[in-house]
This record gives sequence, structure tokens and C-alpha cells, in this order.
Amino acid sequence: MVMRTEFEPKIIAFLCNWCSYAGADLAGSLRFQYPPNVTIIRVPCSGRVSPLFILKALFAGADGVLVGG
Amino acid sequence: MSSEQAARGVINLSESDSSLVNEIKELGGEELMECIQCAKCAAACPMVLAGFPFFNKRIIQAIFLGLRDALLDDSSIWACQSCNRCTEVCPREVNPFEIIQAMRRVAIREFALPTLSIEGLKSLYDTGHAVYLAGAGNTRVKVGLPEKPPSTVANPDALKELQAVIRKTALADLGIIPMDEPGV
Amino acid sequence: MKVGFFVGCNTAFNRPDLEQAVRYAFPALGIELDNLEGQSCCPSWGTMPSVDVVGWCAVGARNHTIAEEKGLDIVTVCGSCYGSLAESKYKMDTHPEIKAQVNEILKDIGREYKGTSNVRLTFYYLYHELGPDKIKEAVKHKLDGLTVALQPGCHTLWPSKVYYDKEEDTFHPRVLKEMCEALGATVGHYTRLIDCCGMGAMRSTDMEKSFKLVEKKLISMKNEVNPDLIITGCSSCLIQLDTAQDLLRSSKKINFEIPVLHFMQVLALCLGADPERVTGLAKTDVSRVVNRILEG
Amino acid sequence: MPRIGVYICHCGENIAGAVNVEEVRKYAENLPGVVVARNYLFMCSDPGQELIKQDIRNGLIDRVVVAACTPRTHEPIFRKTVEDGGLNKYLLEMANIRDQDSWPHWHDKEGATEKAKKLVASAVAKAAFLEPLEDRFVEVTRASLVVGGGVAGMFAALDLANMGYKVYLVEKSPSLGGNMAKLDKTFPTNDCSACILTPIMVQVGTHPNIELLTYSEVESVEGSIGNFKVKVRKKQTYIDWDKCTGCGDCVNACPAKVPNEFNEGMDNRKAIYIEFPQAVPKRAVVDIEHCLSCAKRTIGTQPRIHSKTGEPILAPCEKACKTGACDRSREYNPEGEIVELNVGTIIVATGYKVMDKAPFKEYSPQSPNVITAMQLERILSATGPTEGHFHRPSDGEKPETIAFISCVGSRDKRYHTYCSKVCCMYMLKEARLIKEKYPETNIYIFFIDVRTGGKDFEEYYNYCRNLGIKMLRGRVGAVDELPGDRLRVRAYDVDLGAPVELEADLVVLATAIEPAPDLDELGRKLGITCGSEGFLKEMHTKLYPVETPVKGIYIAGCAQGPKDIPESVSQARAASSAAAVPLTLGKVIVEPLISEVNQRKCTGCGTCVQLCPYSAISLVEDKGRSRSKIDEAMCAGCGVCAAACPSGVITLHGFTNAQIHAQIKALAC
Repeated sequence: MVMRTEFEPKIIAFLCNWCSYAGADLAGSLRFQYPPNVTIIRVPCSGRVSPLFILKALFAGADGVLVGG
Repeated sequence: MSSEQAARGVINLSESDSSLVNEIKELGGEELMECIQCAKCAAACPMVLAGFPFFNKRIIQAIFLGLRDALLDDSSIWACQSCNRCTEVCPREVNPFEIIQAMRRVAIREFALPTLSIEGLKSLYDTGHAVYLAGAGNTRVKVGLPEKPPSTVANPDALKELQAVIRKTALADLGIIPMDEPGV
Repeated sequence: MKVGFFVGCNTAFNRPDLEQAVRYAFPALGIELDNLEGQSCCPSWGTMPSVDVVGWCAVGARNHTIAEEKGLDIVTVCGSCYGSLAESKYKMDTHPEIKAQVNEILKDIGREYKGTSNVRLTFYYLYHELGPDKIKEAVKHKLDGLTVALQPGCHTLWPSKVYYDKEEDTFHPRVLKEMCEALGATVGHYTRLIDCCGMGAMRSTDMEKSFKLVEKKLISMKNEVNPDLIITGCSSCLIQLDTAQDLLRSSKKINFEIPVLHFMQVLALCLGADPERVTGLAKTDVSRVVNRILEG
Repeated sequence: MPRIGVYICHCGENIAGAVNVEEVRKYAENLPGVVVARNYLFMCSDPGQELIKQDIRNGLIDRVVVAACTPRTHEPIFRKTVEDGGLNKYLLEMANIRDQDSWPHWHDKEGATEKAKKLVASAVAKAAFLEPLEDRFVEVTRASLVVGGGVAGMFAALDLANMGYKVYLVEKSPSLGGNMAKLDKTFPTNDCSACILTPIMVQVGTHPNIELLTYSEVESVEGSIGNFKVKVRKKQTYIDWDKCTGCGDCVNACPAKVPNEFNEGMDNRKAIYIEFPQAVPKRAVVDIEHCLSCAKRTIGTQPRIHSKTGEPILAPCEKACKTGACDRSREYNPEGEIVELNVGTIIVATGYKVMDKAPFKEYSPQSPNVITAMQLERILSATGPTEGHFHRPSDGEKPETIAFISCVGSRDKRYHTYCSKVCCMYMLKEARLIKEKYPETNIYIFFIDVRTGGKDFEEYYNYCRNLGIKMLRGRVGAVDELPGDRLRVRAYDVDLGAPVELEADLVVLATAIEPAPDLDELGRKLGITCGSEGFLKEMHTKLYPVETPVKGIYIAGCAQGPKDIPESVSQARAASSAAAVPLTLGKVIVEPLISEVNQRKCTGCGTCVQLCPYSAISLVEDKGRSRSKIDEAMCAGCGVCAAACPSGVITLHGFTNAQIHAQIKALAC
């Protein structure tokens, strides 16, 4: 049993609707298990991700940002 | 269960032990569940040709069904020569040989191991060699070699080192062979 | 060139003539053998590997570290040692968590497994490091006119993923054949070439069942090749093929005898070794074939 | 102040099995702007949708958040719900709490519930900033492109052509036909493959609405549904096809020998060749790599003149050609020719490749008598290397005992984990054809599981067993070569519970159906991903089986996964029907999720112009100043411009800065 006191990073992922967001859907439909501490924001393309979004996420309290495209 | 019983008797599935699968996975048979019972390993297995009642494919199926006692009551698992032809041909990367080893590990945890294995383990601990012939010295000399090979048998310090290693393994926890501290 | 010689149990205590053959042939070919002082059992399959993975790897790792400290590869003449050592190395090299647990155990005796030494088998080592042509040049006697049947041995082939030296096609091995042909032998093909001889755990568990395999193998060799000599690549196969024939004859399963030698014994003879020292413990009658080699 | 309604779906047990839906609902109720939060067993069902519509109609809400499955499949459904309720359909936001939450966190119920709350909070935060948008329409080019000229591609092309649309059919080989053209007979009716396929090939070849581009490959694809711009590379044939009559005189004259792909390498073709006797178009091609350039007639050079006769010295192929189609003075052009096509929709039907036998060393592939099932098809075929006479390759003797081995490279983690689906049936078919013609032949089929799911398939299987074909359960472990070109097959018969050995004259490996070698590259050009098994991924396995994530591009046949002929044809005809819809409508709706520049504030720096991947932005003069202008029809809504604009004056509708910032804030806290 993993103790919940361990550091659990809060990760925000910006995923392209056409590839990595679809990939995250596929992972789910194949029932691949991964930790729930990553939440996804759907974007139309990884090109939509402005550097400001990343900074904003980190300032707002995220421990990590993933951009997938 | 003897091989005759295995052939004739009814196997009662409701008495099966579903914990066996996880035990095997934990003891080195990680790929167990990849097996689809295609029987390619059996087609390559010398134990099949020699006529042992349990062999790679059948051992895996018995594990799937949790037939712990059937496997432990038979000596087949100890007859595997580890030729690894099954591992080479397995299309599912199950490593059937590793599953048999894992089943031996299960057996050992229930002290269901053949005398020869106990002797081998004892000999390994006491001399550093699983196969050790006390009278081999003369033969070695006859062909012009020193009485002892340059191994733990000729190096007491090395033997102590090996024993220290073995005492830190699962074998020590299981208490299958006496492991006195040297000189005690 | 220098390499660490891993003797193992069966070779050291049952067939020291084979050990002597290796100790003769390697230096005669210009390769120095290091004794890997303090080596132990590989450990063999029925012992530590049957108890648990980490324990198996820990005993194996102690042997590996002896070679690693000297910066040498390990060479062995025994198929079982080759298999067990190569597999424990493979496990530790591909599973960092096993390696870490092993090193935790080794810490107490001041050793650390790094994974820097390779595990090699005698005839593969010679094939890759010297090559058949150099060996051909070095020998004093040849096998010209001798027809041989081979027994490469399971552990020289499988599982190929764990071995440093591998056959291009593990179901149609060529290396031992090329090596024997380099010595001048005519190598006959028989269709049960890669079948198991029945040695090892099977023989200790049920000798009668194990002998079914060696019987089938010997009959296939006899009928399809009718060899003057069987040459093995593995010390365990050597013991099985050499000792089983007498028993099979007394139980009327076969009615012939074919002399059996390990490739390293044949090579040592060809390089000029004393036959008593390098083949003196054979149970089959090898005298005639040895004399023919020495004349060749 | 927006009034947001939150609707949480149980999806049966799919969501509720891991997420505490009631807890999430209570949480949602207290989020800012939320006036109502409801849950329901299946939100996409009629009563589920009715809940939303009622709340809109009652004036309770003006923004909708649906927490359910992925918006990639269900957003259109709920947009329609919202629209039917009387709201602008873009006032909807979805929270993906199934595919990206309950399913991948199934064993962490607490974690899944907490994550669902965050995802709902994020969607609610975005919903507060949603704006009504109007759909736009684009005109559709009423033509279609079909890639692949096998049985699937041909049926897709024919259907569209018969509906009256222009179809371009691109095939990489010189002829139509694909893998089916190589088959002898086809299960479950044992029709002669050539007899049923050749008329189709002829129909395709002569259809006034179909433009054939064989020996051609897709080079690039641009644009989107309604208006794809496709570049096709027509490989150089080095023969004037307008003049070539397919007489074969040049082929007879050619001295070069090349392994014949059509006969699976079992005999030779010439360097100048016609792919097979029934080829459509029946035209010769020069395989320039293997051409010997006889008489020093290198392609692209003028012939030397004979010193005595004064006649040009020609190569044998040129001499034999009576129509002047074979003229080696023509330009050497290995690059071929690029043709540009404008089409509204695209169907991909590129088929499969039969796996090679070489990797299966345990089956002695070096023996000529160990063959693939496709090689056996060619041996059995009247147009094959033995002209239909049943001979084994090593010495031409008729095999008396044959062993078939199933699942070679299929259900195999080292090669292909999937079931190739057609092998059980084609093994039975080949065995039956042999057994019917030579009843004395001993045939053994070694299988793992016989899979005969298909109309009339089980009956076919039983018929074969009645013929005396022997079925053994157990994957073969070894094939040893024996003297006399015979083979020893070794297996463990699961049903006998015993090891078995069989001496055979011929061993047939049912090797896997593999994705065509360049399928992933084609997928990249089209923007369609391949699944882990390497086949093109459909939009949705059950509901949108011929659609792809790229609107306007459809798939059919084995490009999508292993299939038999009936299934390939069905899928092809489904794809053609789907591809015809936009052509028939003449216009397609394009989501208004595109970029807009605030021209008044634009500084005209031009950063966006250079970055736009679709060349949709240009600089225009406005009152003496440069400003960006976005072409709505060309904008694909990627948002690169919005991310890059230094002045922050470009808005990507549907993904505005304010919307995304709100989501970030909701997720990061």
C-alpha cells in the first residue's frame, strides 16, 4: 500500500484533440491504468498552447505541465 | 496425485486454489497470464517425449485452474532440464521454463522438494558446489590436475563469503537446510 | 588474450579430463586462462534458481564479480553453467530492481555486480575470437577421414535472448559444425540433432524416462550418420551420451557403442595433448578413435 | 451571469462503477454559476437528453455542461440536444469522466471521484465563458479519391461512380486486383477468384466516371472535407500506355529474369512485364532496376546506328513492339509525374501484406517445401507457376502428405498479437480443394482454435472434416528436414494428450495478415493514426466503423484490419455510401471554431502569417496600415496564430484565452 503522504504531483496536460487527446481516450478504452493526478485540457492543436498557459498553470498551483501533440 | 490418478481421476475444480496464480507471478512467473494454451511449448518439450505427466503447457493450465495439490503431489516439475526450447519457441513470451521454476519455488515454500534438491542445496552451502564428489581428488590428480579446483573448496575465505551471501537469501528464511555460522 | 575459466561442478569432479583439455587447448592457442579463484557453483538449476530469483542471481553475481574485478570475460565448458550464469546476468541487466536487491546482499561481502563481464562458452569463444581458420592452422593432428555426429546441447542455443554469442538460426546451429569441419571431420547430419539428451534434472528425477531420450538420439545418430565419434558442445551432454550407452546395451535397447568426446577434448588432442590426461575418463572406448586422430 | 446546468452520466456502470456520481453531483451544485446539477443512468438516451431540453425550455439554464464520455464521439449528440432545447449549440461543454477518468482509474475509486470533480469544475469554469457561434458551410468538390485497387477499393469506386460522381482510383501496382487476384478459389462458396474478380476489374477499368491511376502512389494530401488537394505520383512505366495493347511481344523478347511477385517468388518474370494475364489495364511496365539495357539501349539515349546497314540498333523489346509503345529513347525519369487532384472525399482501401515465412526458423523456412498459404494459392491457381498442377516446389513431385500450420505470426507477441481472422477458413479451403481433386492426399491441419464465425463457415468446416481432412489441436513446435525432401512435423496433440510426429511432403504456413508496409506513412499523410497492431484506426469500432478521425476520409478492407472478402466488400460499400453523403449534399458544415483577428488592434507584424500551417492568413492594406486577415474557409482552427500573436488580438473561438485560463485555474487549485 502506497502511503498518501508521499508527494503526489498535480499535473495539467494540454492535449491535441486529434492525437494525444484521442490517445488518452484509447488508453481508457483499453483500460490502461495510470494515476489520477493528471487532468487534461482539450486543445484543437498543441500549437494552441501559448507559453502563458504553462506559466499560468504553474503559478496557479500545478506541479507539472504536459503538452501533447 | 500419481500420474495414473491424474490420467483417470476427476479433478475437482471447486477445490482449486485461486491464489496460486498470483503466487506464481510474484515468484518469477510474471508472464503467466499471456499463455493461450497453444501447446507449442509442449511440442518442443523433452519431458513430453519422456512421458512425464506434467510439463510446461499442462503445468501452466494447472496453475490457471489453481490445482496446487495436483502439482505438488507429482515430481514432474523437478524433472525439467531447463533446456529452454519452450522459451525460444513460445509465441506469447511466457517463458514457460520460468513458470516451472516459479512452481518449484512454490513447492519449496511448502517443503515439497525432492531429497536430491535438499542435498544439492546443502552441498552448495557446505562446499560451494551443488555437485560435489568427495572422492574426486584422486581422479583429478590422475589426469594431472590439483586435487581441488580453484573454487570455494580450495578457498575457505571464498566459501565463507558465499555462505554469507546465501544466508541473506530466501533460502535462509525458509530454513530448508541447516546454516550454522562457520565455526559455530 | 586472457579469459576467466569457470570450471563448475560436473567438469571439476566428474570429468576433470575435460577441464584438463580446456587448460591445455586455450594456452596452446595463445589464450591465457585465469582461475577466477574462489568461484562457486553457477548455481545449478535445481538449487538456488528453484528457491527464488534474487537468491539465484546473488550467488551468480558473486561469480560474475570475480571476473569483473579482473576485467575478464567468463568462459565455461559446461552448458548448465553457461545457461545459469547467462540467465542471471540477463535478469540483473534487464531488471534494475533485481540488480539492486542483489547488490544490497553483496554489499556485506564488499562486492558489487556491475554487469561488465560477458559469459561465453568455450567453442563459441574460440569461434568468435580466433575463428575456424586460425584453429585449422594451429592444430598438429586432424580428423581427416573421421565421420562425426554432433550434440551441440540445448544450453548452447536457448534461450538465445540471454546469450552473448548466438547462432544465426538457433534451430539449425552451424558453429560447432564449422569448428569440427575446420579440424577436418566429416560432419554427418541427423534429424534429431537439436533434441535433448535427457541429462540434468530429468535424469536425477527419473533415469528410465531420461534414457528414452538418449536412446532415441543415439539411434538417430547411428542410423542416419553411423559416426566414428560423437562430439558434444556441452559437458552435461558428454556425461549423458558417454555413460548411457553401456546401460542401454545391457538392457538391450541398443547394440552398438559410439565413442563420445567433448569438442574441447578433441581440440586438445589435435593440438598435441596427452590423451590420458584429456580423455582418460571416458566410459566409452575412445582409444581407437583417439589413435586415429593422433595419426591424422 | 450565466446559468449553468450540469448533467452527469452514470453510463450504466461504466462511470458509476468507479466514480461516486452523487458525490460529484453535490459538488457540482455548489460551483459558481451552476443553478442545477442532475445525474442520470444514460444521459445520451432520450429521457436523458429530455432532462437537458426541459431545463433549457423552462428557462432554468443558458449553458450546459455534460459530464460523460469523450466529446470526440458524443459532442455532436449533445450539441443537437442543446439546439433542440432552444439554445445555441455551442453553449455546451463536456467533461470526459469516462474514457479519461473512470476507465483508466477503475481501481482507485476515490481518486477517480476526486478527478471527476476537477474535470467538472474545469468544464463549468469554461462554460461561463462560452459564446454563441454560427455554423459556416463550404462547397464540396463532387469527386472522390479511392486509394487501393483491390476488391474493396474497386467496389468503393464503382458504387460512387454509379451514383454519378467522378472517382479517381489510385493503385500502386501496374494492375488492379490486389491480393484477391492471386487467390485460386474463395470461401465459403469456392468461386473461382479470377472468374468473379475479372469482370469487376473490367467494369472499373471501363467506367466513364472512373479515372484509373495505376502504378501510382499518393504523395501528399492537403485541405479538408469537401476540398482535399491530393498530389499523386505516377511512377514512370517507360512504356507509352496510350500505344501499348498488352500483346506481350516485348515480354517474350526480354531476356532478364526477376523473381515474380505475383507468384510469390516461386518463378520468374521478365524485367519488362505485364503483372498477370487478366491485368487491368493490360499494359506492360519496365522494371528499370532489373532491366539489362540490351544492345546498350539505356533508357533516355538515342540508338546507335549500325555502321553497315545504317539502321538504328534497338533492344529486343523495342524490336518486338509493333505499336511503338516500347521506345527506349524516352526520357529516363525515375521520379515519375505528379498529378494534382481535387476531391471532396477520400476512401482508403490499401489492403494487406502476407507475412513472410523467413522469421519462423523452427519451421525450417529454408526448405523449398515449407511454403506460405499464399504460395499454395499460386500453386493451385491455373495462372500460377505450375499452371495449376499440384507440385511441390523442390522436385515437382505431387505431395502425398500435407501439414498446415495455423497462427504463424498471428496471436504471437513477437510479431502480431491479433488473430488474422481468415486463416482458419483459407486453410480449410485450400485443404478442401486439394482433397476434392486428389482424394488420396493425407491432409493434417494443426490449429489452436478453429474460428469459423461467418455465414456458412461452420458448415464449410464440417464439410471439410467429412472429406477426411484431419484436424489436430496444438501449435506445431518444430519442422525438421528429412532426407528425400521430406519434412517431419512435431506437435503435441492436445486432444490425444500425446506428442505426435508426422512425415510430410509439404508444409503450409498460414502466415499472418500484416499491415501494408507503407501504411503508417500513408496514415501520416492523411492524418489518420494506426492502432498498436499497425492498421488504420477507425473513428469508432461499432458506430463509425468506416469513418476516421479526419472528416471526409473513410476506410475499407484490410487497411483497417484483417478481413475476408465478404466483409471487405461490405465495408467498401458502406464507405462509399458514407463518402457520398457530402458529395450529395454539395456543402458541408464546418464548425465555427476558427480564429478571428481584431483588425482594429492588429499591428500588422505578420508573425501569424508565417506560422499558419494552412496559409489562411495574409496581410492586407487598411487605411495605409498592414493588418492580418484570416480566410475563414481555409482556417482549420488550430489556434497557432492565437498562441503566437504578440498583441493578443487573435481569438480562437471555442478555445479562447479566457476559457482556457478559467480551466487552468479550476484544475490547478
